Amino acid sequence: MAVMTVLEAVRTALGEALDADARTFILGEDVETGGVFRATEGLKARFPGRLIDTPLAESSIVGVSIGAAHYGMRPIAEIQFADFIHSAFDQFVSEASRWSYRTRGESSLPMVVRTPWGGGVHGGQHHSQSIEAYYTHLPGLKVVAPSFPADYRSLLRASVDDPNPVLFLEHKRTYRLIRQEIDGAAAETVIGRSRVTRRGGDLTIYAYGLMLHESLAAAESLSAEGIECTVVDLLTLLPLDVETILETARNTGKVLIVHEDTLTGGFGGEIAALIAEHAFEYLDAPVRRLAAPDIPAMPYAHAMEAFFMPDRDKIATAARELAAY
Amino acid sequence: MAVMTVLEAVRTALGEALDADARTFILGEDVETGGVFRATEGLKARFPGRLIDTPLAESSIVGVSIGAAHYGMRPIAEIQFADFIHSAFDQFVSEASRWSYRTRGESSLPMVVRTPWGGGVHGGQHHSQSIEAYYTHLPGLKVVAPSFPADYRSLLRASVDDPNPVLFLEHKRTYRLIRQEIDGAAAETVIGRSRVTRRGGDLTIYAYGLMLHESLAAAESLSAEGIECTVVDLLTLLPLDVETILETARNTGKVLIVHEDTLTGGFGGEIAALIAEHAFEYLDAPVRRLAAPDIPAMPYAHAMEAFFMPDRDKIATAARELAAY
Amino acid sequence: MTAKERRPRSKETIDQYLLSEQQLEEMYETMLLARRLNERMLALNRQGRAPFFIGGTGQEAAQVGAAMSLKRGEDYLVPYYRDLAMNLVFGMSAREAMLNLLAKKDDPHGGGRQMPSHWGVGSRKVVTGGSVVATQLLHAAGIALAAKMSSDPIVVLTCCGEGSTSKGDFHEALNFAQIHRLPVIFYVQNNGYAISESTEKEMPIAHVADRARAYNMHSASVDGMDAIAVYQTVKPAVDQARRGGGPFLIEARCYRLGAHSSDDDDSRYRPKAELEEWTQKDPITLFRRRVETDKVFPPEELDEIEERVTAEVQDAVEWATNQPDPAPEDALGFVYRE
Amino acid sequence: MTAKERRPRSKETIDQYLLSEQQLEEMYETMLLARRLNERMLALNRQGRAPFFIGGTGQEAAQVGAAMSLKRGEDYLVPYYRDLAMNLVFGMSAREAMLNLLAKKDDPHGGGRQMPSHWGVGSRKVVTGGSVVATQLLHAAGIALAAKMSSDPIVVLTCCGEGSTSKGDFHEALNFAQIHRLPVIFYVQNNGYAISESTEKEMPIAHVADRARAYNMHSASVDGMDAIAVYQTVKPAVDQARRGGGPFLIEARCYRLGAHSSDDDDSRYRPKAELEEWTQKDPITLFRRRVETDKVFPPEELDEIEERVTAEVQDAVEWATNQPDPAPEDALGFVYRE
Ligand SMILES: Cc1ncc(C[n+]2csc(CCOP(=O)(O)OP(=O)(O)O)c2C)c(N)n1
Ligand SMILES: Cc1ncc(C[n+]2csc(CCOP(=O)(O)OP(=O)(O)O)c2C)c(N)n1
Ligand SMILES: [Mg+2]
Ligand SMILES: [Mg+2]
Repeated sequence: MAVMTVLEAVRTALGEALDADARTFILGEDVETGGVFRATEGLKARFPGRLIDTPLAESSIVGVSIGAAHYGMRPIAEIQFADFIHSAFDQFVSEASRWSYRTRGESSLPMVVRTPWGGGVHGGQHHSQSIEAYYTHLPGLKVVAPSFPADYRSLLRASVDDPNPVLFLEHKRTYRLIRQEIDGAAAETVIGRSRVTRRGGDLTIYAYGLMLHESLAAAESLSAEGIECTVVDLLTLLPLDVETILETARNTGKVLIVHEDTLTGGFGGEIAALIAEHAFEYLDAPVRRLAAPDIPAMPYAHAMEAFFMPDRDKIATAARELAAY
Repeated sequence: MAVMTVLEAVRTALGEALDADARTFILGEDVETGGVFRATEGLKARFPGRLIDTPLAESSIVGVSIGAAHYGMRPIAEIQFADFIHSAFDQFVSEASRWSYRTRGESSLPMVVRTPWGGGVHGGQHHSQSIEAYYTHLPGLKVVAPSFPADYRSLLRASVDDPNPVLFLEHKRTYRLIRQEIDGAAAETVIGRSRVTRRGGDLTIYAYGLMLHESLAAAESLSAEGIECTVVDLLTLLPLDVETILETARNTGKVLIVHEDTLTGGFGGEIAALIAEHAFEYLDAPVRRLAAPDIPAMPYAHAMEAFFMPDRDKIATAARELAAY
Repeated sequence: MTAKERRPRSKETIDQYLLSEQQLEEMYETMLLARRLNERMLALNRQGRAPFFIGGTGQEAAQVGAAMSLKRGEDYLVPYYRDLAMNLVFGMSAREAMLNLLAKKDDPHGGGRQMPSHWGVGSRKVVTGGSVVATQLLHAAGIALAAKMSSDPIVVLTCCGEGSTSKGDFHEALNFAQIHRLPVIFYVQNNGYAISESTEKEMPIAHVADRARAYNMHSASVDGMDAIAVYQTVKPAVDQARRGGGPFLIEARCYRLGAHSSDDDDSRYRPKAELEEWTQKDPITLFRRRVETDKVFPPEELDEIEERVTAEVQDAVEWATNQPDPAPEDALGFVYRE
Repeated sequence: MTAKERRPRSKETIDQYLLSEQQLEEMYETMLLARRLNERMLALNRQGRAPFFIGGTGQEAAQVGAAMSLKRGEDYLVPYYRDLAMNLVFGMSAREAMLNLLAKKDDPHGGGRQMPSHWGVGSRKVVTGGSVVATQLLHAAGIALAAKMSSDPIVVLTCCGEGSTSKGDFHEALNFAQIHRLPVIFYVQNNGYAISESTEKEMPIAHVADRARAYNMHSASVDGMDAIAVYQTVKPAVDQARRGGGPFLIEARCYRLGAHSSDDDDSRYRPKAELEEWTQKDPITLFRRRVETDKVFPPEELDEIEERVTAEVQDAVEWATNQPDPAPEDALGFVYRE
């Protein structure tokens, strides 16, 4: 048993993946010296020739990974910040996500693109973004967004082993903030399954990343007030675990969907829509979303950043209202 | 009074915009000879020097437009097919949509990016796409998607006059298919307002583009069966006309959201979520979405394309079920 | 009667070509087959039997000369939508070409999921691509990187048009490939137009090959109407890349003798005189004239090839027309690999 | 006592510089102010008073020499995050620089909405930018296009680092600008690193200026540690662009004397000896030595400047610290312009 941070879990999984399969390699900006968050630190010495510093050009990082995966390698690409992935969007939309479909499964792309996302780190407009809304609309791609170190480790391993392209989202605020005891063996977590992290009969909260931790903290304090929440850690955002989402919604009849991203067009709309269609008869209250306000990007100055980010207090307030409905 | 197709309405509005304001100009691939859909045909001769054929590079088309708009011009860019806009995504996300916000309104970008979207034209995977889901998640940008020629004309004029960046979506299947009598003066349509195109008490259908026409056709045939539909032409997708959406949902208690894009993560989720939260108490049935299946892109072969596309029959079937709920 | 007896003057000439007699025959036959297929495809489109056609008429020499420089079954081809002739070199039959045009269920390039001319067959090492130009240049670099890391002595050849060299992905691909000295040939078919835009609107340089100078990359510009010259230029570049000499940018100067696609009306922008001038340089006519002058083949043999090709195309159309279409529900499936 | 009387030997020398005495003084003072501000900003970061700092230490000569070539109030500057010194040339005060660092409500560059060093003030023609590298090169081309269409005789100067020249947007911007012969200077500050990556990982060429050859664009590579040489290179390019001579790619060879940013530990990847070598070429020391040798200013005058700058920085910190922070709800608003 060892206590690991999210960052250590990621680094551990990368080392394990490089160890387990000679076809794996890592590419990205500054990865040879460990990367700006030090997720790849120490790996170059252990795995000579299998870390590749790329030029500063994100479309090439993803495009080259596609080619290498088609050849039969298992590239693990790092995009330094999720905010810089947009110039590679075309390679995701037009190429990676369609590869298996258009070859009718003859070729698939066993590649992972890891990237740190999310705010609360004084990263301002271009180092704080949530990008899941764009990528969860790409059938053919998988999108994974864990919250706890053990899941980071096991889902990153599973992502590398997956024959399909996976976008692996690492919430940068949690890198050093969240710790957990981890078994020697990777926990059994499977891409495509969410987890009910806490059970309570009054309402269900759906979240991922930093917001999952904020939701758990809110649930804890609400429990002291007598409001019992179910909390679902979504873990995989595409393909979604619709079954768990609907089951918990039906059980509690009230739902609160939380994300750090802005509201309109955010990923929460999909969950709300699923519930409003398929759990409609069980609903006892409006389907509630809590998200950042509709402004173009997270501001840098502390007060504005805090205003932007949902947190345990805002979640508790929303949950309290919902419970009282 | 003149009968115009969608394409003629677009061409007319472009000519009017160039006429009305010397700061306007048109740039894009092949626009000097009229463009592949001939939307700019004849304009070069009328407005010498104000149409610019660009190199084949979409990020530059949008990025150059941003610079020109900042300077004080009013560029109208054409992206030849919506499917080719993705490499310019970064310029939308990181730059255009944030310009006013980050300068606190000191500078804004009066620019329009027009692009033909949608399927049903045997365009296959890369000439049929719906792209609204990505762009309706960009506060700071406006997204306009008309259905009728008169609205194309007036909303394109309004988009050019708008001080903010506007993505103007033209459904290519409707270019020559849909005709309408248009007054000499442009109709009074305002960015940010939807229109109730048809009123009926049994349910409300929300749609835009080609699907609006399919929805109207379905509503017509349902009426013969005694099912009366309200049909809302959304017209502007961002910012959304929440008021009209909620009012119609509350009136009919049953809603059907239709789009041509694939289901999961599609724009319909946002409308469903709004209704499930803010019209919850008025709902008499599950919030229903009808969309294309979750596959990476529209297939080319006729039978598969037809299978992919929602149409009047599929809409009528869904509406019938809903009415019977 | 041996070949030598039959054509006493041809042997030395053939040696100069660096191509065997058999290769020259293949070259001619493949160019001709591509041409006849393209002609027939356009006709099928005009008859309403194929909603879309895009072809490579005028670029046959550029394509066949280059593709024949590769090792089939080993080297990778990452083509673009005009490369029918390259695909023929890599093993595509006329029947298969027609399956693809007609988007039939058994089309091996995706079974009707993509527009025609979006080829890809794994077993042949022809790599699937979309319509968005220049994305494939990065895939080619990625394949070359993987091969280099695996000490696999293959070469990747990828194609695009000159207009596509304006895209960011072109730059990123060449930059990456040269930094890592990858075995990849960037093969640009400069046919003078990007739809309606002539080259001076697309690039501020006289030759696409000049773009290599930004990357310190080997480059060449070759007369793409001359299949033999193309082969003589591309083959050494491929050999050099295979030996670890790094990437190459090669421009084949050719001409788009047809419209951009079945949706395009090129009379709106193309000067008639220009088209006529280039028609004089038709690569197939040129090739035939040259091998006839050099007496490589007797005219009868060339005529035989012509007949064979005509029959093949006719058979292909008839056969493919009767193949099953995809079923509606075939649209589903293969979204993910299990 | 006139300047001539005071420094009899300097006049001819100054003429060689192509800069007036006043300009030379400005050059020195601005470089020094940028340096002292950057030093103080890093200190404030280390004291926990500013969450983030990114600076231009080592690039002051490259920046001041270039910015002084422009017409302030007329020409456009489209900077990148290291260009503090350029902004000072364009009218930014020390106080304003600190407002920006501390993300204060009245920071004119967005009032705390962006990270520090993301400048933009419309009235000064300094154009707002994000963190994503190279996007701004296209904005610069767009401004230049608009100016050319408006017959407005301005020049646009835009900056990035050498690492950023690998991005697709760099290529698309240069290609576009040269095709349309736009009045824009692409000014690349080659400081040897892109975070931890040294130049050979970023580009396969010795000089960024070589990239111009792909576009048939004018180019120059200048010693970016020498402010006077920079001015003498950039000024004629700006003049030529203003006269309609088209764009220019200029590389200033300099060095990042500090870490990438306050989040970076450059000891992990940078050889100590290399840093020491470049420290010898510190642009401010070099400048001072040169003007002293040439007796342009008496030493006392340089010392006076030093004192003035120190006081200015001290005042700026004290003043800015006491300015109001943005309110939480300031996060809303200005999403759209009405
Ligand atoms: C990114 C992108 N933008 C636009 C298009 C539409 N389009 C298809 S082919 C073409 C012209 C390509 O010209 P070139 O690269 O010279 O190739 P050619 O067709 O001449 O062989 C254009 C603009 C596209 N396919 N991809
Ligand atoms: C598109 C993009 N990718 C990654 C980053 C993260 N990043 C910030 S600065 C930088 C290095 C830039 O190097 P260079 O262009 O040489 O400029 P320098 O910082 O050396 O002045 C990187 C990788 C970014 N800002 N934008
Ligand atoms: Mg071409
Ligand atoms: Mg640098």
